[in-house]
Amino acid sequence: MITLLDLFSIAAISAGTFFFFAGTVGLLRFPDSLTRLHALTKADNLGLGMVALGLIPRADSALSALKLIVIWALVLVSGASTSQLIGRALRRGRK
Amino acid sequence: MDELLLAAAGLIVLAVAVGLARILRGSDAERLMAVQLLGTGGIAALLLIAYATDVPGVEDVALGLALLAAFAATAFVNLLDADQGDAEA
Amino acid sequence: MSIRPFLDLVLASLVLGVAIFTITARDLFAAVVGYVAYGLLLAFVWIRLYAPDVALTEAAVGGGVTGVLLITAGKRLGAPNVSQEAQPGPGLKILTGVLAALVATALGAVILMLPDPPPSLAPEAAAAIDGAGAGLGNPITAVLMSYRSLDTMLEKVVLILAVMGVWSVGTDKAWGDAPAPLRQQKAYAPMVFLAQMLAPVGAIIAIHIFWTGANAPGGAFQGGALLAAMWMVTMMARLVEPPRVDAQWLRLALVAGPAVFLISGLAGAITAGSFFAYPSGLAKPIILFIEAFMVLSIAAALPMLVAGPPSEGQDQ
Amino acid sequence: MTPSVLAGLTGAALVGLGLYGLILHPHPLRKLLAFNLIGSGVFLVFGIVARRGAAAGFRFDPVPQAMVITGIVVAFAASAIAVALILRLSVESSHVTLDPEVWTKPNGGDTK
Repeated sequence: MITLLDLFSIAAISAGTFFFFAGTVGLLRFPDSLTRLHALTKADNLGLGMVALGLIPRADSALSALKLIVIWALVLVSGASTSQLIGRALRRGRK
Repeated sequence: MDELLLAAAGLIVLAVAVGLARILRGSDAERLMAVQLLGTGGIAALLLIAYATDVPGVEDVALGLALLAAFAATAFVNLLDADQGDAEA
Repeated sequence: MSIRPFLDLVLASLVLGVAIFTITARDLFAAVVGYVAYGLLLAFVWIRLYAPDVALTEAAVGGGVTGVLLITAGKRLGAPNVSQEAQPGPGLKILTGVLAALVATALGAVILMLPDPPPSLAPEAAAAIDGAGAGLGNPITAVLMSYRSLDTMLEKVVLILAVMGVWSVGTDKAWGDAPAPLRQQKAYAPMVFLAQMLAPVGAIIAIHIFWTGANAPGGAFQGGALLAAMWMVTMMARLVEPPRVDAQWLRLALVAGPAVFLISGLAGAITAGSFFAYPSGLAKPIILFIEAFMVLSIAAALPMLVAGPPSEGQDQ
Repeated sequence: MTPSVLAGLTGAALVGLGLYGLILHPHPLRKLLAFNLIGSGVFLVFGIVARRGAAAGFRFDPVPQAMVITGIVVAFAASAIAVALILRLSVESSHVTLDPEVWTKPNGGDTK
């Protein structure tokens, strides 16, 4: 029996999986480091975000759902900052 | 439904595994990116597997992993540009 | 048709692939990056073995903090005086390869021929948990704090001994000073921002993981290691500097865990009849009390081990 | 093949790999890295014993798992001491090697 919430989960998780694939393809196929960095951030932010979003309806408790959101937020903050730092290191000539 | 979650986890692990090829043949910065992708994808796969197989308390493990991935990335970036000299001009 | 065997196979080959990369990588930085990835992957293997506690410890201590230790050391060692090393000849390589393969094969054979039914200490542990460690939902924590409590206490002592060992390797003149900072220059804005965001949130998560450790995966080791990681993040952003090694508070924090553990053990000898026995009914609060101090000690010891011996001229 | 056996075999292979790196790498930090690889392989082998020993209502034997947790922390403490020794060695001698020939050569300290 598939409910509306299940459909939502499936859609969100599929989207997340797609973004991970997009990130990987970008990491492998893009021409230089900065564009690869760009591809990576999509996988980081949207891939995990969509998966977490899709799992929220399936969480047993409000606390579990909150943890999913915190995990996403953590990855967002650290991903954005480290990408900035990696980009800076790249600009300054460290290949 | 559980099998679907597992399949998604398998696909993400596969994607990340292919991305790890960057570790093998890339610059230091790109290796960092690949590890970052591994961390994020790993957390996603971990959550999916945990929800599919009912391993208890895995959210806390994922929370810890997210924190550690951030810590390791900070440390590597710190050393990646520490030899670049001065602070932000 | 389940997807699980496929997942396990992918995971195992990934672990082996990254391990091979770590061994064969040309430079140290690449090898350490590989090692951290390896620690993360190994954590997933532990999850598949229903060992989330070990997974978290492996990722935190085995992967993250060890990786930071090695990369910091590599930086301090500097590149120049490394390149002159002679590479081993092909004969030695083949011989070593054969030896390593033999050892691995022998171990693998042992694993395939393990006795059936497997020997297990689980019943004894269960009995001990029902007795002294009553009230803890997480069997691992119960084993660590009750069934094998002496081991856990001594392991904290090992950490203190290691800190003493690292400190004593420093030069005589530097004694009492602070270890060298984890970064030469002033950190710049994004790094500072990251540390400022990460450290408080991380500290809450670390305490949460310690607290749930009584009933769910987590515990003093994992919480302490995460707290240590957060302290190191703030050190890397130069928000705080490593403390002087003769600072009173640092030494108190280092000793607090084993000391409280030992005192509780002795108190157990008087009130509950045997060394490290907990009075019935009070076991859970006492264990949590001891663990709180262990978290403090671990959070103080791990960064000091990474920061290294006191270094001259680091007096603030 | 069950997940435990697979993980155990992975552990065995890791021990072999680590041993290879430990013997062959001239750089002491790489040796240390390889040594840690051996350690994690041993933990994995030990861990599947925990998984097999499921009894008394557990999904695993908690005793080996608890010991692995302790072991990981002790291994880190040992690594930290090794790193401190390596760093001091390089400061004192300007060498970063464990090669006995460098140390026994009469003019060993000045080959640079």
